[in-house]
Parts: sequence; structure tokens; C-alpha cells
Amino acid sequence: MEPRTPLLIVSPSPHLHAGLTTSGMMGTVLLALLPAAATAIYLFGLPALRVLLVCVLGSVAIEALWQKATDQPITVRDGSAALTGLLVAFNLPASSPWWLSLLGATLAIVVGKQVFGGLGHNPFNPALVARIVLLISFPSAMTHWTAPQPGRFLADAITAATPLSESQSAVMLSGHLPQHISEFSARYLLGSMPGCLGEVSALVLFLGALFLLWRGVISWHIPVSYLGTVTLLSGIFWLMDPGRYPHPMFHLVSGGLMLGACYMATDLVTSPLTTRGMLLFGCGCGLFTVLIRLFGSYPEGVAFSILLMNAVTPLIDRYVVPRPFGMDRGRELI
Amino acid sequence: MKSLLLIMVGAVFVNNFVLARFLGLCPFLGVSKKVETALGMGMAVTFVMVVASGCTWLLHYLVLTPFNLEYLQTISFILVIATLVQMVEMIVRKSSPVLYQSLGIFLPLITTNCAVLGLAVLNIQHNYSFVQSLVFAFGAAVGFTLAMVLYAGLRERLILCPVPRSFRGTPIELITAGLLALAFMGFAGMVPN
Amino acid sequence: MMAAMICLGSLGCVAALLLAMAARRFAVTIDPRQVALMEVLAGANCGACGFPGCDAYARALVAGTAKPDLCRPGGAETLKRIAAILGVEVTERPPQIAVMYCQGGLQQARPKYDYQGLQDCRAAQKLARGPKLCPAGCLGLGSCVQKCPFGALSIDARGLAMVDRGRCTGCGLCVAICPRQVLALAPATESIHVLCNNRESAARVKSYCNVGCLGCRLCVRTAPESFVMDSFLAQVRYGRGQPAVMAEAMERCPHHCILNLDEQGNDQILPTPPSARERSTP
Amino acid sequence: MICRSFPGGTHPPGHKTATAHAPSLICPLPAELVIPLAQHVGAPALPCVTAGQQVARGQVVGRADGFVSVPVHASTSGLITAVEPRPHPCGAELPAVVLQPDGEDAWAEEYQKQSFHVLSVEAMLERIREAGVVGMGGAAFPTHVKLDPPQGKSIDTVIINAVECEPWLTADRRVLLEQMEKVFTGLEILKEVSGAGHAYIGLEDNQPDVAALLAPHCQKRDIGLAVLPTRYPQGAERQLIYAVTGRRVPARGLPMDVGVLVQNVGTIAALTDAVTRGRPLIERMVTISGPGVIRPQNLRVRIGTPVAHLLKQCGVTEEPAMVILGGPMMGVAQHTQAIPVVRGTSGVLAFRRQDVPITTAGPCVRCGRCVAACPMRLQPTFIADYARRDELDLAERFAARNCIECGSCSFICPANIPLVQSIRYAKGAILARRRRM
Repeated sequence: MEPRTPLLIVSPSPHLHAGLTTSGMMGTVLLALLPAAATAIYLFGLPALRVLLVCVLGSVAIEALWQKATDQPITVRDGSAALTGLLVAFNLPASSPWWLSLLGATLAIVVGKQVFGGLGHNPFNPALVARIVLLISFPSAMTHWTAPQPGRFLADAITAATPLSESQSAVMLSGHLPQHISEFSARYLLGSMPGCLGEVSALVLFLGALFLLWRGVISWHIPVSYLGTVTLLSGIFWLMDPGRYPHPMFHLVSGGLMLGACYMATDLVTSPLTTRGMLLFGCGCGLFTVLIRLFGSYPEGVAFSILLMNAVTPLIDRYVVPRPFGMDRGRELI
Repeated sequence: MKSLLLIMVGAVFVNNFVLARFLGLCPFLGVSKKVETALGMGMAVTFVMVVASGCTWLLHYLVLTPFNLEYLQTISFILVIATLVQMVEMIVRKSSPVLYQSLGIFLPLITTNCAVLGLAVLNIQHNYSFVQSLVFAFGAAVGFTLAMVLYAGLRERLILCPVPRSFRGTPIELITAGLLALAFMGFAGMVPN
Repeated sequence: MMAAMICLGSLGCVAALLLAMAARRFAVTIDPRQVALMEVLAGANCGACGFPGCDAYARALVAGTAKPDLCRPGGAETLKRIAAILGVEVTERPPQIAVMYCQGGLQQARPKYDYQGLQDCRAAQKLARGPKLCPAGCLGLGSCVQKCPFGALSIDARGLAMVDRGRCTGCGLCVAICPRQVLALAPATESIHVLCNNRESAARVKSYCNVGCLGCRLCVRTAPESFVMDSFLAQVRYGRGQPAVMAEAMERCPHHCILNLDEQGNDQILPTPPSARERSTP
Repeated sequence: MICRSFPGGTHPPGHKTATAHAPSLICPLPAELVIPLAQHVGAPALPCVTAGQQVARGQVVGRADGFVSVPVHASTSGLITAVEPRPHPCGAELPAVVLQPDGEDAWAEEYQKQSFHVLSVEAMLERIREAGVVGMGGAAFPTHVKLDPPQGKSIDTVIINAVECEPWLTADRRVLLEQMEKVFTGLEILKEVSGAGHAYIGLEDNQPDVAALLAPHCQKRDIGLAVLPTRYPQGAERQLIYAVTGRRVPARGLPMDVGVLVQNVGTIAALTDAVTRGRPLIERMVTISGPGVIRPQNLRVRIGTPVAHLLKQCGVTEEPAMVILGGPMMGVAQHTQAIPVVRGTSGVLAFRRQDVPITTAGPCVRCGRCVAACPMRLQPTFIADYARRDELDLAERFAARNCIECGSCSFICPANIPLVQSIRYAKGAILARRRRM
């Protein structure tokens, strides 16, 4: 065999790529969440920073360890572990001890993601898996809220209740909403209320989501249908009895709704692929959120409703399929 | 009417037989490989549950109570259920051989499906009326089918996943079932038990 | 006590009556031979028989629409038992296993281009007829490895598919999937093969492969009984080979493409570790 | 003005400015022309010359074999040195006539220009066939077959496909600008032959200069000018028909099923030459471009010119790592530069190593971008998944066969999964299985 000139590369068409990468998308989401993280630190001080650091670094380290242990290529550089960690942190109260944060990161990475085969294969949102497991296993630690103290990083923590749990217990005890909740106030919008790190600053989260929409990382279908359903349903209940059911705006800005609708429900891996499927998914999330918030024993229903709809996603993917171009009916499919 | 709706919703979501009461786990894990099979199993169980619920209610209030034979509840209920399951098996075998094949051993095993017996006993314990017990049975069966179908959908996705060797098969299926049950915990407290 | 007995007794009677009626109404007849056949078949559901599973094959057997000798993984024993159940006469077929007729690994055979894409031979074959200059050699991307239900195939260190002769059942699935027909079934008793699949002329083969059959006919001249030419490719006449003369031909083959697979030590061919193999599948 | 568009699609970068505005040049003859006998869909032509024979420019060297086949002509005058298998753009080695030009470039006969109005439809079809006119957008389907629909099908609308949606390529644009008269004459011929009442020219809105130039002419001749949004694959037949007429070609059907005929700009120009002057198709416009080319340009290239010669004409920055015939989205990467330009070659692109997209596929993150991008409204990720696992039944149920292989899904996929390759394989396997059954 005589030597030859360098071989030409032959690969299947297309020979052009949009340049989108998984890590790039994860990075954009991280970027969109940074202002919210900063807000959380501003409101809750150093404890929030600790939770954030433990969760993010913990997630990355645990993913790397797991992949090393199971003899897989280490893929922490794609940013998905960091994003999961950040979302876990956003689902924890600022007062969480370090072990709770680390446990949350471990649950999310190991139980939520890696046992299913890693990125792209988990049926449930890892951060929400962690949140629910922790909520059920450590109810007191997970509902020990501190009041935000803007800018006072070293102040002593003051225990307080979240608006949602406040309204729930008030309705349960007296049948009526407390005065300050039935009269919606703008302070909720800016996040000056107790709650998880990612539950306090609806406005900042919303701006981040707009950034993601602009960058094309998420589509509008899930957030809009989710928030729309919540507004519609809670609006109906509010009209029926404003003394008992809070204003829709209260629902929109309180609790983890904004975080859930814009960042958790839109998680690519665990949401449907088609636009119609996404709309259905968002509506389902909205429905369950309102039902759980108003009638369930948990004050907050976002995490549960997203997990529930995650479970429905395979069925949606299967039965809500687009009609191929040039085909009369979708009958040929499935 | 409102109480019937609450019973229904309660049985489907809040106290889902599989995911909240953990009854009927055997077919839940056994025949949930494919959505179609899961749906078929759900249908069969729905039929058995509703008819069994009616029969056992009548049996309890028309036969056992008048003759003070409540202690025969378990054995007589099982007898009724077993008979029904046998009939369902014959019907399925005749009408849908494919479904019969895919259900396999789990079809006769509905007999020992604790969900059915549990339902019959719960009917009596809750002092449901005849109509209420039928609605409760239907709700429980729908809840069972719902859980089956959701789980089957998840499992169909699982087979595409490169699950680590030590988690392959039953371990990952149980983890998935556990997470599904966690999601259903959100309904807790929605309907007074 | 009496009441309980009467109660349960009458319940039982009613149930029995209902069931008896239902049994008559929904009666289904099933051939007992089908059940027996299911016991006998290999149960691998490999599909080598052409039916979607052992069950479907059993049904076809009972219906008389399938030949009884299609269960290759089961081999002669299964065939005998199928024949016994169905009550038919069958002639035993010699067992076969798959042979990979190529030695042109990454070091031996020259590539045509730098392939980048799906790690699948059939997909690669569609791009300019495969990334190797040799039109018939093994591409080594492992479509057969993925297809084999018995784990009898692997990609060795040379970048070639390798048949584990102990595990191969001769089901032929790899033969069907290989886009270059470099895998073929041969009698299991044969161990000497001409490991080349290229029918092109010597000049062309020399230009891209160090170990391909040149069609020089040396082996045929040495052992005319044992070898036969198919255009420029020498082949062993299975069942007629004379090992002693063949050994001489093996010595004389200029490209050393006649090999005795039994003598070849396993240390020579290193299969890739299973974990690495799994990961390489897309 | 029509500005409807199709569902899905992507926006690959255009890269057209390098070649869009410079007039095309005539490519000098190479030392050797390799004229494949199979340059069209259908039966390859049968060689009718032998080695050592002297041929004139335009002389038939391979005659058509059957109805769905066209003859092949000598691209210049010269000596036939061999008739043997040579590398073909499809990847295999196929029979080709090897021609050594003598430099005379003498025509076999001098054709008289005449008006097509004096010709009957049959005579025009015969001329088109004799000239070897095939679809020059890439598919290379014999034009006379397309113009002659079977009984029961009629054509009411003709669309000229000037939508050059592939990045880098500007050959159609140059043909349209430089041979506008031919295109309009060709459109008249098409209407005459097919009996269509309506005619459109489909164009993307990234070429406003061409649109402005065409507008008065179109108005004068009652031709609809459809300036469509720039989106890939706007130039795909089904998508173009939908955008221009709103008609959906059935998934298993042909454009003629909805009464539409689509022809590429280059084809129209060649068709005009064939009908009005009797000239065979021996030359075509080719864009030579890509990041590895120093002087990207449009060349009028004789059929059979090797790619290596073209790249030498335009200069390459370094030894190219990848050579593509056609556009980057649907073109075929070649394994040798000895490949000749054929009738369906619209462009030659040279990529340096750093321009070749990396193809290490990650796991699918189910982002759904492929579903959103698919112009056929399929679900590429599922089809590809099933194809990889050899679940052909499921792949078929997800309408794998409807895929037009436009490459939008692979282009957009953030995990770099070669979706098109999997789907293409599934399509082939499904068809093979059908044929077996």
C-alpha cells in the first residue's frame, strides 16, 4: 500500500450546525437565574449564600463522583449538574442546615437523575424530586422560614411564615383570609416575603424568564398556559368568595409559582416535545397547583403538580402528536 | 351528589389505591410494561371491582348481616371475587386473545389482588350506601387504571434509558413507582377521608 | 355454624353454576401441542425463525404454516422434540455458526475516508459505500454486535467483528444485518476458512489491503480438493477439505488469509471490554 | 404578493454575499473530462462510443435506455480515452466516458435558433429529452417525464423554483440575473407543454434586488412573483408549493397530484436552450464556495469537469478537509476530489478542518427543537431513536417515510445527534422490507 494524501472527511448531511449546544443552553438558564440568586442573598444574607454554594458545588461534585464510580465519562462540564444544584437551592429555605442542602443535592443528582442513566433520561425533574423527598422527610426543617432582612447580611434570623401557609392556616382556623393577604400588596412582587430562596422574587424570576424566551431556550407555551390556568382558576374561586380565596395576583407572585412555571416546568427533559403537548402540560400543572393550594393539606402545590405532570409527559408525548405535513389524519400514527 | 363526587375524587386521586394505600401492587408492577396492556388490565380490574363491590355489598347487607354472619366476610367476599375473576378471564380470553396473552398470569391473579378485597371491605367499613359503594368502586378502579397507565408510560420511557447495570430492571422500576407515589402525595388532605 | 355452612355452600353453588354457564358461553379451544411446543423452543424470542417470537412460531407450527427446522438457537435437540410433538419426520441439519470472513483491521486495510457519524455499519455503508476502500471488508462499527441476542459478537482490538464460536448459535441474525455480507454461516465442524470476502483482482486488493485474498490460486493448486475459486476469491469446500493438505496451503498463502480458527489463541484477539462497548453505541 | 410560509424550518447563515454579486465566469476546460453515464434518476444511459473515438461537442456519447432516461453528451470536442467505472458523486464507481479535450471545442452541428411556437408539444418534449434536460436543483429527475403527467392528472400551475435556500449557493440567482430572457421563454414553453394557466416565480426575500428586477417583467407577462420569507427549506418542493399555492402535496403523492409543476431556474434555462436551439445540456452554473476557497465564484462549468480542477481555479487555502457537492444542508460529502460535476451539481464547497461541525453526539435532552424545526411536522428524535433500535414498525408509524432529509433537525440539535442519518437509514430499511414482502 502506497502512502496517500490526508483523507477527506465524509459525514452525513447536513454539514452545518446551528452551534446550539446542550451546555450552552444550560449556561443560559444559569445566567437567567443569577439575578434571582443575587436577590435571595440580598434578602436572606449569608445563610442563603451558604445554601446556594453547598447545593451547586455539592451537585457538581456528586455527579462527578457518581460518574467516576460507575465508570462513565464525566460530563459535569455540560452545566446540567450546576443548574440542578441551583434549582435545589432555590427550593430550600435559607435556614436549611448544610447537611439538608447537601442531602438535597445528592437526592436530585442520584435519585432524580443518575439512576435513570443521566442527562436526558430522568422522567422527573431532579430538583423537585429532592424538594418533595426533603419536604416529606424533614417537614419542620423544610418549613422553617425566616423573614427577609434586605441588605442586613449578618442580622439574626427572625422566624416567619410564608404568605401561602399564613393564608392556609387562617382559612382553616377562621374561614377567612387575613386582611393583608386579601388586599394584595405590591411588596410580594418584589419578593419581600418569607419563603424558599427561589420563591421570593417573582419579578426577578420573571425577567430572567423573559431573557430565556428571548434567547429561545424555552418556549412560551408552558409558562403562559401554566400561569394562565392558575390565573383563570384562582380568579373563578376569588370571584366566588373573595373573603376565603385569595386574589389571582397573590397566587401568581407568591410561593414557587414563578420559579416553577418558568424554570422547572419548562425543564426540557421532563416536559413534552410538541407545542400542543406543552400547552396541555402547562394547563395540567396550573390545575393541580390551584387545587392543591386551595384544598390540599400542603400550602404549596407547584412542586407536586409539576411532578404529576412529569409523570403524564410520556403519555402526552405518545398521544399528542403533530399531524405530518400532507397527511389527512393523524390516524396513521400510533 | 356532592358527596358522591367527593368519594369519586377521593378514590381516584387523594387515596389512590395503588399510590396512596399501596394496594394492588402486584399487577401494578407486573403488567405495566406497555400502556395498552396496562389499560387492558385496568379495564379488567374496573369490571371486577365495580361488580364485586355491588355483589359484596348485597351479600353483606342481605345475607351476612341478617344472619349475623359478619365473621364470614373475608371468605365469602373472596369467593365472590374469585368467581368474577374467572368469568372475566373467560371473557377476555374469548374476546381479546392478544390482551389475554399479555396479561398472562396476572389476570387470574386479580383474585388475590388485595385492591379488590380491600375495596369490598372498605365499602363496609365506611358504611357506604349501595350507590356510594358502586361510585367508590368505580373511582378506585379509575384510580388504579390511572396509576397503571401513568406508570406504564414511564416504564416505556425507561427501556430507552441507559440505566446503570445495578439499577436495571426492578430497582429502577421501584424507584420510579416511588417517585410517582411521591407526586400523588400532593393530593393529601384534599378530601376528608 | 349451620347457618355459615348453608350460606357458604349456597354461595359456592351459585358461583359454580354461573361459572359453568360462562365456560360454555366463552369456550376457547387451544391446541395442547402449542403449549408443548412453547416448552421445547429455545425461548430466546430472537426472531431468527422469521416470526415475532417463540410463541408466534409455535402457533405457526401447529397451524402447519411453518417448517419445523427454523429454531436455530435450539439446534438439533429442539428439532427432534418439535418433530416428536408434531409427529413429522425431519432430517437433521448440520449445526452452523457464523464466521467473519475478514482480517483487514485498522492496520491492515486502508480507509477510503475519515468517517464521522452514526456508529452503525449500515448507516456508514450508505455514505460512499462505506469508509473502507475494500468493498467487502468488515467495517467494524458493530451493527452485528448490537443485533446478536446471545452476546456472541464483539469488536476486537483490530476494529473487526469477532465471533465467539462457543456462544454463537447460528441464528443468522448477524448475517442478515451485515451490509457487506462479510458474516456468513458455515458448518460448525469446519475450523479452516479463507478469511476474506473480496472478489476483486489482485492489483486492486493489493492497493488497499495487506491481508486480502489475491486470487493467486496457490491454495487451489496446492489442495485442489479442498479449495475452490469464486472469481478472485478462494473458498474452502466445506465438508471436502483435507486438513493435512490444507495446512500446507495455509503456509503458502502470500497474504496469510487461510486460518484455522481453532488453533488461533484467544490471546491474539482482544475483545474490547463490555463497558466501553456499551458506551460506544449511540 | 404572496408571503405565506410552511410550518417549521430553520435559519442557517446565508454565506451568500461572497458569490452573489459577481458575474459568473466561464471555467477553462480541464485536461480530462469524466462524464458519468448515470446523471439522472432512472436507467443509466448506454455508452455508444468506444475508447479512441473522436467526438464533437454536443455529440451523444450515451443513449437513453427507456422512457425514464435521457442521453448523455460530450461536453467538448476531443478524444475518448476510456469508457470505464470512475468515482461518481453518489459514492460508488460507475461507468463513465472519459474525454480528453482537443481544445477546438467544435460543435457537432450548428443549431438554428427558432421560435418554439412553431413546434408541437410532442416535438418540444422530444427536444427536451434529446438534450438530456434533468432537474438541476439536485434531484436530477428527467424533465420530459415530469412534463408528461400520466392520464388523469393535469397541471394548472407552474412554479419556477428560484428559492436557493441552501447556504453559500448562488448559482440559481446568477442564472436568473444573467439569463432572465431564457427563464421567461422557458416559462412560456412550460405553460405551453403542460397546459398550465398560472405561473409563479418563487423567491426568498433575502434577494430584494432580484425581486425588484423581476417585478415589472412578471407584471407584464402575468406571472405571479412570490417573495417568500427566508427560511430553510423554503426551496423544498412540497414546502414551496404550500407557500405559493396553499396546496398540500399528499405525503405519498407527487406535486402533480395537486396540479402543480415545479422547475428549478437552471432547468428552465437549459430547457429553453434545448427547445429553441436544440442545444444539449453540457454546461451548468456551479457555485464554488465555502470557507476553504480563496476566490469563491460562480463558474459556468462543463459537465464532467473534476472537482479538483474547479478548486484549483478558485484556489483553496489549504488541503480541504471536506468537499461537498451541493449545499451544506443536503449536499453529499465526497471522499475524493476526482469526482466530476454532473447535471445535478449546483455547488462545490470546500471546508477546512475547523469548519467541519463536530459530530460527537450527546444524549438527547428532549428539547423538542427538532420537532419544531421539522418542515414535514414529524418527530425526528423518536424516529431516529426507533431507527437506532431497529424498531422499524414504530419508525414507520411515526411516518419516517415522509422525511425529506432536509437536515433541519440535525442542524438544530443541541446534542449533535445525527438524526437525519438515522432516519435515512430507517427509510431505506422500511422500503427494503416492503420490497421483500
